[in-house]
Amino acid sequence: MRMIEVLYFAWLRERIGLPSETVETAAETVADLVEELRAREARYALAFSDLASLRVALDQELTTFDAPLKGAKEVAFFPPMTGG
Amino acid sequence: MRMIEVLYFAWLRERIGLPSETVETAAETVADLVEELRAREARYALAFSDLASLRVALDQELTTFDAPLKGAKEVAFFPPMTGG
Amino acid sequence: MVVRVQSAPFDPAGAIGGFATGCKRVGAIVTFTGIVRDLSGSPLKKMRIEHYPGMTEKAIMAMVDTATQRWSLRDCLVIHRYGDLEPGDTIMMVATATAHRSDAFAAAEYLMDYLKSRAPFWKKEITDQGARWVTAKDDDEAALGRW
Amino acid sequence: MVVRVQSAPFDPAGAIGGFATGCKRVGAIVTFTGIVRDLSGSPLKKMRIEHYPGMTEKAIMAMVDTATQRWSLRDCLVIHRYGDLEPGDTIMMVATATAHRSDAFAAAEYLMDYLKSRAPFWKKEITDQGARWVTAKDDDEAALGRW
Repeated sequence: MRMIEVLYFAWLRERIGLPSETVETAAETVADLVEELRAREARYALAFSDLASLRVALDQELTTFDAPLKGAKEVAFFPPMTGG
Repeated sequence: MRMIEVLYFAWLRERIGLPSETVETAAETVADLVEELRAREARYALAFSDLASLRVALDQELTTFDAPLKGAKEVAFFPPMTGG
Repeated sequence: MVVRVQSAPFDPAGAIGGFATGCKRVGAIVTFTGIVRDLSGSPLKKMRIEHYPGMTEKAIMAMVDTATQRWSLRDCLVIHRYGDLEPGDTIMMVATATAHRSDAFAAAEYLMDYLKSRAPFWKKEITDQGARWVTAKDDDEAALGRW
Repeated sequence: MVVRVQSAPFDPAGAIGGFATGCKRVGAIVTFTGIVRDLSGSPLKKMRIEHYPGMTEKAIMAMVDTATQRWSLRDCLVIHRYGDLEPGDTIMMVATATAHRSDAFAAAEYLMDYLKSRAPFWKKEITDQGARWVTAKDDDEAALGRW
């Protein structure tokens, strides 16, 4: 088990109800971490119900849900970006 | 026979030695007019030796050498444009 | 190469003037300015832009580095706002300076396409009827394919 | 829609600022600024630009009309200088204002391609070694094919 900082943005932040939290996890991959979060509470299960509509960054680099967490300190979940 | 204003630009103006002149012509087309000009003097023949390197406008509209002069008041000859 | 992510308003003409003055031996400068406008049916009151501090700057700088290599940029400026904006406010701007015009255009379009879909910003439209998150367009994602 | 053909220098940032201020209900503004630079081997002293008064304005206005129709331009500004310019001087600028960014880019690139090859300007480079007329590039003519 180790600690990781988890960040939420945009409607994901609103559905989960907080912008970030420190999570204790045994997850090997981003997808494993999502499973752990989904199992916590209904609002997480709802927020993460459709991964195709979400993006993820590990230590501020975009990645995919099958990426290993390795030594990442920060994982961020958010909807597709709408900059510019 | 009728009168038409003939304009020259860029290196064509330099080779012919004047920016414009009023010409009396019986030409039906631009190409006919070029033939008349070529027949005048060596500097015209030289300046108009390669029509592929020249462009023409009739009354300030780009056109082609086979265009009829019709009632045009002004014909301009010049090399390919280099604006922008 | 300058990237600024800020909540403060800025004057695009002033930024363009400063950018151009700093450019030496350049033949072409292209700028893009994005402005808040009414997109939705009911009149827009505010455009609220959320971002991911830290990642935003890194992501944009990586795009700028790629553009610099690929189109031989002599200089580049990106400014992007976050926070609450109103219709008519400038959201962001990009400026590129190159020797040749086609490179300046290509680099500016590349940066715009990537800023749209790969820089961590999220827009929320606030109207009298309520608020809604702007959804990413398939077109914007598809636009990345041309690079 | 404003077209200015002039010998006087102008400040592109000021022109862009004025243009942007006058644009209402616009989402995107693209600008292009062309600057005199050293193209030839020996250092450029002057760039002399000749034009065809009367036809120049008509030709550019026709391009602007076409661009306005094709890309739904809300506004457009073209300024092009003639006469003697020095390295670093601004030759010309184009600004386009639209609802959507891709239209603003396309219209600005179209106008630039057409100004290069269809507006009656001719450039002459003056160096210590003498003067030579800039020759039109095959690439510039070919660029028209994409529109």
